[in-house]
Formats: sequence, structure tokens, C-alpha cells
Amino acid sequence: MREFTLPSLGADMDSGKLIEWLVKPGDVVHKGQVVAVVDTSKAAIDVEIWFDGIVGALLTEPGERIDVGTVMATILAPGEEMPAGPEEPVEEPVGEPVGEPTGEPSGAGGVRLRVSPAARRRAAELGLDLTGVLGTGPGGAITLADVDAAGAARAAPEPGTAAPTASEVERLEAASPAERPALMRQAIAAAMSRSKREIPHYYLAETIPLARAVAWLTERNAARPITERVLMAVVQLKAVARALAEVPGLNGFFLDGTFRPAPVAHVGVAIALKQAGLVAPALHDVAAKDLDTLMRELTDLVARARSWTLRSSELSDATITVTNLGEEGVETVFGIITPPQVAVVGFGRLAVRPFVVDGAVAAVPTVTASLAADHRVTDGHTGALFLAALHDWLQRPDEL
Amino acid sequence: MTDPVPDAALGVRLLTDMLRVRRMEEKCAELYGATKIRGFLHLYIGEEACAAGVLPTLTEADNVVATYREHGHALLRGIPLRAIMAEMFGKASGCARGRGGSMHLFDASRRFYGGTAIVGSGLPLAVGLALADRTLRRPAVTACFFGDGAMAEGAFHESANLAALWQLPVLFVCENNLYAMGTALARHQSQTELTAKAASYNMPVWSADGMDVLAVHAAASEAVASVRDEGGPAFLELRTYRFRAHSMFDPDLYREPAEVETWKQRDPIPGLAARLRAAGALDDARLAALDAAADAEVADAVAFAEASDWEPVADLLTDVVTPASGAGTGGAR
Amino acid sequence: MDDTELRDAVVAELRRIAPEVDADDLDDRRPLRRQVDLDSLDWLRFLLGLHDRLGVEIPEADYPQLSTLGEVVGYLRARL
Amino acid sequence: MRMSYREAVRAALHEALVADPRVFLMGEDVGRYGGSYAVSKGFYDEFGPERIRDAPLSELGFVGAGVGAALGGLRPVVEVMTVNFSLLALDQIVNMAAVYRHMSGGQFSVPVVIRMATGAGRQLGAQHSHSLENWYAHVPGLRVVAPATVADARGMLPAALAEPDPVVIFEHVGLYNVEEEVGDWACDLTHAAVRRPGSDVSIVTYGGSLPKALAAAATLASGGIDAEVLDLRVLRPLDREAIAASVRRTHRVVVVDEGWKTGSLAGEVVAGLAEECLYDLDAAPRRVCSAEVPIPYAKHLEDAALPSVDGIVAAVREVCGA
Repeated sequence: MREFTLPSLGADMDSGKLIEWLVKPGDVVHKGQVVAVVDTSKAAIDVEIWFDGIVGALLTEPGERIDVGTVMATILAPGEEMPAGPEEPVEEPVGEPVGEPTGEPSGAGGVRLRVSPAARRRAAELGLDLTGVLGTGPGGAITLADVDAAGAARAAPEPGTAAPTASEVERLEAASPAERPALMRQAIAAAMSRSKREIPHYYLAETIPLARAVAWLTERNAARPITERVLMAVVQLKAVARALAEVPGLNGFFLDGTFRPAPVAHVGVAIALKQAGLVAPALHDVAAKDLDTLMRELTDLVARARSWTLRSSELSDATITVTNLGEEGVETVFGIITPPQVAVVGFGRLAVRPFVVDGAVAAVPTVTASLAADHRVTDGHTGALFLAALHDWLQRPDEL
Repeated sequence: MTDPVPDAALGVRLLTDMLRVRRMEEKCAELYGATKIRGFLHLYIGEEACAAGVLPTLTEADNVVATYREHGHALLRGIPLRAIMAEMFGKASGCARGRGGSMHLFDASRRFYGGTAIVGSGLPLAVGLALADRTLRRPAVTACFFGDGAMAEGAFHESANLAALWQLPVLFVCENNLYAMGTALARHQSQTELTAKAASYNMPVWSADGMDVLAVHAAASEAVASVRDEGGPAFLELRTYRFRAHSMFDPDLYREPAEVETWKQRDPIPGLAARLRAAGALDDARLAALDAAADAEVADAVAFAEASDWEPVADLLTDVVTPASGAGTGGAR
Repeated sequence: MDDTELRDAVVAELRRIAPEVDADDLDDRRPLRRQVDLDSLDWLRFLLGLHDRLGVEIPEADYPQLSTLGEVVGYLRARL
Repeated sequence: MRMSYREAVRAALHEALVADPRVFLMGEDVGRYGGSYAVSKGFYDEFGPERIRDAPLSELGFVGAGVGAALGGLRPVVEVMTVNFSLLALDQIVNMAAVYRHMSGGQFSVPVVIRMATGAGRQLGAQHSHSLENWYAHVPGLRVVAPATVADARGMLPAALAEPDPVVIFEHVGLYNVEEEVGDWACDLTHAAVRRPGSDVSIVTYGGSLPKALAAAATLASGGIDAEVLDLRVLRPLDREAIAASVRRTHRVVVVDEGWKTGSLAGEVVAGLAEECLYDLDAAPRRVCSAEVPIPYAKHLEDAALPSVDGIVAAVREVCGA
């Protein structure tokens, strides 16, 4: 389905008033055909459509004044069915468009999902809503395997990665606390199996000195009340986002056999759900937010993750995932990518270790940052550039 | 003025046959109008002497292959009128269980192989039947009826060639009624002497007046004897005429009414009746009795057809292939 | 607020972060984060909760003094 | 024992001629010439002109004679040089042999066996290379089979001669020189056969395309796709259960058919699956057929017009989303 929006019919035109529609739902329209007449305050102007299709719904009434860019009608591709349900997005308002408009994650706004018949039947058997499920089949169709994965994951995402779909979270939320661990486990199993099956991972790691960052953060926190203190994890998240801005090849989705870079980094944060597995909801546009905002949002995110009140957009928007197992004393994380993301960044334990500084061994707080990335999209060189950028940013915490 | 009748008993028998066919078909035309009979209905009225003259020259062991204008051949080959009429009604009691209709009458027990409605298609079939008889050393003749129209088909030429080449016992009977549907002989044949075409394949040929059943009988007897004795095929042309249109769909615009009237003067039934009267072999009472018997046979058949059941739709797919076929000699390999 | 009530308040705040915690199973003398599986964010949220509930400011530099449940209660007691 | 497809057909014919005096072979140059594909070489001397009957160039006539001879009690094996020539006899096969049983209300069966060469690959051009099996497979009353293995070449003829109804056997010209080990060749004319079991996708094919499908499956296996290859064997009546069963296992299907796609058997297979197995399909089915062009003479063009191993591999990868 495509949208027919009010075009700008002159450099000074910001809005227009619809005088009349020249087509009705069900009409076949062709590129170049005049479909509406709009009053631009200068004149009544014929508005052409620029692609072929079948008129779905007319969303603007004659007499209505609308801004340029307003969706006036939906245009269906030949053979595409009219949306069955209401056009209104249900549930939570989605802050940002879900992924790229590739038809997947599918289901937004009543668009007919591209689902294989077998997958459709399996979904019905499982009582699964496929909205938001990523399709891996021909043309991005949701396949049997995708449904099985989603069905298993109807509760959960991934260790260090997998973003569960909105419907999966709903399932989990609906499930009793006693049921959640098993459901979550299934979900993680399915998503991680798929990742390991489909994604050729490569792994890089680098030990990064954090003397400067630790000192800077300690000093910063000491001056602030507990409500305004920032964790090193937030510093790391921000550094990841800044590094991604320099090395964008690791930030985005691999869909339909091609990498689609994301314009900004929505960083998925792996959050352990105690006995019930883990989720990796997104902090949106991390690079654009200051550390205090990020700290607030992270605190909120963790609280809501633990109380099963995440928003669906938070679960499908992450363009990369960061997992931090340093708390548990882990040295290095070898992450598994959450499809369709193409990378996962891991942080190990922050500890004072012997480290060579200016030709001499010194006791320095360090962390091992690791990267697991999709070799279909990038090569080790890109990954190395990213870790180098991450290293640099962590030496300049004040600029984060 | 009439020709004498050499064999009065045969004459009466052939007259009776022609009457039975005539009465049957007149009823068919009526029932067609009453929508009891549907589809194509090709009437033989006027041509009865052909079937009536040829069929008595055959034995039960011989084969008959006919055309879609075959009601008379079917009846005179011995298929009960009840079964024929029921078939035209489309009833389960028909001689093809309602699967054939007017154009496709069959009777395996009487070696009556149809009833085929692709002009010329019966000719290769007849050659094959004769080939089987020859191979199995059965002394049978296969009589294959067809019209002048079929002589323009490749099937005639291929079949005549094969039958003569392989010396097969086929009697090719061309009922030349002067029209291939609506196209007159001179407009569809470069050589209107049809016997010349057949003769070119090196087979003996006969030509007889198809409006004179006794002449037909005499010529057919000779031709059949030739096939039986010599082993190879023979060709018999019967010059005849149909009084009615090609089929019930035919407005008959291509013939002058006067031409039809002229031929009706040569109607084989009253013609033979007059000769039999002249020979003292038939009187009014006998003729009326024959007529009444024919009418009664028809009435009985119509009542039978009316009372018969339809084939259950559940049996639609029966007899497409033999049940339980495909078993072969083992499993899928 | 006596020590028991204070301990109850601390445990209640802990349970808000980690609902699976059974107060009776907690050993007041063992390190809390070993017993309850709290990460640094959980820990911060726990301290934030105590701050909100009890109005006690806890400088980051004091975190090492707050290893066990007993230490937390004692620390708070001293500042209430 | 190891034998070629040609030798298998020949052995089957020889056995039938020896075993049953009603059996005879008829066709153009089957006798003195030895058969255009040398299948009946030497038979004329062994069985004589009545059993090995050279026919004039009269496809309509001699195929019709075969139909009549079958009605008359013989067991004719009629050889038509290629499927293209069989069009001259279409009337006798479609209008006569196929309908006689039904049109006569079950009185007449026509136990004729009609063999014809089919298919391209020998640079024989546009009048000797087509695959019109689907024309015959369309017709109720016929049984249409396509031996794709040497064992089936050996077994299908005796099975066909055991049939009470007309059987049309299509022998792909590209198979005559194929040699295989043949054990028990006894077979039915009912079931399709899984030639290679697999779990990821079903490649449904028949006749001359079977070796291509198997080669494609081998290539795919090295790429991690486990393809099942189903040989239809019998094109009418189709073994729809076997097709459905395979697709229910694999959820994906590619049909390989040397006929043209439009109105093809491949289309029939896919349509049947759409009716019976829609909710088992995990991807839209694909058909690999001949290009919609009369088969050209030049080798590179002929190759380009026909289903290829690479084309099958690509189609399978597509439906597998790989």
C-alpha cells in the first residue's frame, strides 16, 4: 500500500483545500492521472498521482484544508486487498515509524501482512498476532520459521540481543509470572537459533582504558544528589552511539538481502529480567541526548522492563544492541546479533588491570569492549574502526 | 411402371425394415420438437434403403461402424428400439446409458461400433477392426458407413490406402446424399465420380441406386462377397438423398425445394410398396399392418424411454476408465 | 522507627526492585548484591528508593560501606 | 543389471511380443528400418511383417487402425515418431480412443498403447522438439505416463499393455542413451515416486527433466538446501496425494516441466496445490518451464529455451528465501 499525499504545488504552498475527488475507492489510477482538485489559494489546481494503483481509502473530505504532505488517500498495489480493519493504529502511539517502509515489520496501519499461507495457519494455531514479526521469506514474507520463532518468542527476546515483537511482549505481559520464564526461554531459543543459523558473525574485542572516564564520572557524581547520578553504563551507551555516527555500517537492519542503514542509533539495552530471561528495549536516538536524559530513560526503561510495561516501539526499534555483563564479573562478551540488526556491542567487567601507559605498566581501570557483527554487511575492518572510535570517545567523556 | 421384384419375401422384409426406421425417425422429429430429444438429431428419412439394403448382407460376426446419422443402422443391426429411444432421451436404459445420445449409439454384443460424429473418424477405426480380424484369422467383414463429405477427409484416403495396402476386409459404404452438410457434391469434390477415387487405391468398387433397396441389397451382396472371398477391401457407393434438413438445426437454405420434391418422388418406401403390390406380394391390409406394427414398436419404445430412470449424477464419472486400472505389474518404481 | 521497622522498609524497597526476594531468606551479614542479583542500575534504583522513602542522601563514595543488609540498615540508622 | 533406456524399451517390447501373440508393433519405420530411435532394431526379422508392421506416413490412419485393432481384440503398440507428428492423429486419440469407453456407456474399452518420443535437446528444431504431454494429460479416458528412469522404461510398457484403456507413453529423446542399474522394474501406472527425499523444498518433475532436477538437488545440497525430487511418472491421472504429501513435508515447491508454462502441467500441479495445500505452503510456488518460443535449432538458443539445472537451482533458492 502506498500513500497519496498532498504535494506542494508551488514553492510558496504550505497547505491547500480539497475541492473535489475525481476518483473513488476501488478506481484504478495510473501515473499522471488527475485524481483531485485542490485550491491552493491562488487557483484550483489539478493534482496528479505519480504511481499506478487502486484507490483504497480517501482520507480527506472535500472542503477540508490540509497541509502539504498530509496523506489524502491510500493507494493499493494491483491485487492487494483493501485493508480490512480500521486505519487507526491500535494500542500505544508509536513515536517513530517502525523500521524502514519495506513492508516489515508488517502490520502497521492495517496493511495486509505478507505472510505465507503455512505461516498464516501456524499463527492461527498458536493464536499469534503477526503484527511486527519480521519476514525472512521471499519478498520479506513471514514464513513458517518466522512464526515458530515468534511463537516461541511470544514472551521474549534474546540474551544480549533479540528484540521481541510487540505481540510477543503482549503475550508475556498477559502470561502469568509463573509462565513467563518458559515462554521467554522459548523466545530466546528461537531468535538466537535463527541468528546463529542465518548470520555469519565475526568477533572483535579491544581492551579500553577508562582511567579518564572513571575519574571524570566519579567527580561528576560526587557533586550531585543521588537522583542525578550517572552510571558508567550510560557513558558507554552514549559512546557507542557517537562511535556509530562515525561508523554507520553497523547501525541498521539487514532486510531482503540488503543492509538498510538507520539514520540514527536506537540502542537496544540488554536487560536481564531476573529469572525470566531478558529483553533489549531501545533507547531512542542516543547520540542526541545528554547523559542525564539517558540515565533517566534507562532507569525508566529498566523499571518498565521488569514490570512488563514496555512499549512495542521500544521493542522493535533498536538498530543495534549493547549488552553489559561486567556486573557479573565477565571479562569479555561474545554477543549474538538480534536479527535484523547487524551488530551487538558487549562490555565486560570494569576493573583495574595492568596496562601499558607511556611505555610503563600501570594499574589502570579498563574494560573489554567487544563487537559481534554481521559479515554479510561489514568486514572486520569496519568493526575495527568502530572499536577504535569507541575507544576514542571513552577517552573524552566530557564531550559525550 | 415398376421394376419386377425378384424375391418378394426379401422385398417385404426390407420394406418392413425401412418402415420401422421411417416411423421411428418421424417420431424422433416430433419428440425433438417436444424437447424430449435434444442435442443434434440427424434424420435418415429418405436414405433408409441404404442401411436396409446393406445390413442384411452381413453376419453377426461382422462389424459395423456408422456415422452420426445412424439410427437406422442401429435399429436394423438389431439394437432394440427401446434402447435406441431411451438413449435419445438420455436415459440410463439407453444403449449407451445416456452417455452418447442420438449420434453415439453403441452395442458391443451386436458388434455395432457407433455412432461417431467426427466426419471420417470411423474409417481408420474400421481398418483397425479389420486388421484385428485378419490377424486373429477371423473371417469377418467390417462394414464402414460414411457420407460423401467424408471422402474429402484425409481419414478416407489414409484408410483406403491402408486397407488396400494391407488387404484388409473392409467394406467402405459411401452413402452419397449429394451434400456434405450444406455443400453440394460438386462444390466439395474435384472428382464427383466417387468410385473413381476409391478405385485409385486398387480396390473393387460398386455403385448402386440408394433409393432402391433391392438394388442396394444386390450390390452390397456382391461387394461383401468380394471382401469375404478376396480378403481385401471393397467400395460401395449408394446414391441417395435425405428428404429432411441435415439436422434439426439446419434451415435447409442451400437446396431448391423443387429438388427435394423431385427426390421425394423416388421415396424408397412407397416405391418398393408399389412394386410389391404389383408383384402381388403386398396388399393394403398387409401394408397397414406393417405400418401399425412399426407404430406400435415406436410407441412402446417411447413409453419405455419415458418411464426409464436417469443415470444417477453420482455415477457421472463411471466408465471414463476401467475401474481399478493403473495397477500395472508392481508399485511405483 | 526501630531497627526492625527500618529493616522492613529496606527490604520493601529491595523487593520493589527484585520482587522475587524473600525477606526471611536474606542473610544480614552476607553481601547483598551476591544474594539478590542486583546490577549497578538495580543498586542505584534501590538506593534511589531508599532516598525517596527515607530522605537519606547517600554519596557515591559511601557505596563501599553498604555491602550487606546489616550495613545498609546501620548506615541509614546513623543518618535518620 | 545395467542397461540403457533404449535397451529397456526394447527389452520390454521384445518380452511383450514373445509373451502375447495379440501384441504387435505398428508405426513408421519400425520394421525394416529398425525404428527411428533404433528401439525395434532386428524385430522385423524375428517377428515378421504382421507383428512389426511398417505403416505408411498416415498418422491419423495407423493410429486409428491401432484404436480399431484394440477394439477388435489385439494389443497394439503404436509408435509415433514424435509428439509433434501425433497431432496428425489427435482425432483418433482424443476423439476416439479416449472417449469410446464412456461414450458407449462402458461397452468398449480401447487397450491401445501409443508410444511417442517427446522433448528437445537434440537440435531438432521447432517441429520435432516440443513437449505436449499436457495436451494428452488434459483428456479424460487416457492414461498418460512418462518413464523418466531406465527401470520405468523397462516396466511401464508391460504395465501399459496390462491396461484395459488407452495409454500414451512419452519417451524423452534425451533419455534414450541414459544408462542405469535396473533391478526390479515391475511397476504400476498410478503413483508418483520420490527419487530423492528431502526436507526443505519439493521439486516436482517428470520425464526428461528428472535428471536435471536431480542434478539441481545435488547442487543445492552442497549449499545447505535439502531438496526432495518427486517424479510424477503418471501425468494422467496425476498422483495428487503424493504431490500434496511431499509439499506438506517441505512447505515449498518448484515444478519443472519442459512444456511451455502457459497452460502447462506445471500449472496444473501448482493449481492443485493451491486448492489442496494452500495452508501448507510457506512460499509462493515456482515453475521452471520452457521459454515461450518454438524450440529453436541453434544449440545455445535451444539450451536457453529449456529448463536448466541452473534455472532450477535459482528457482529453488528463491522459494527458500536463500
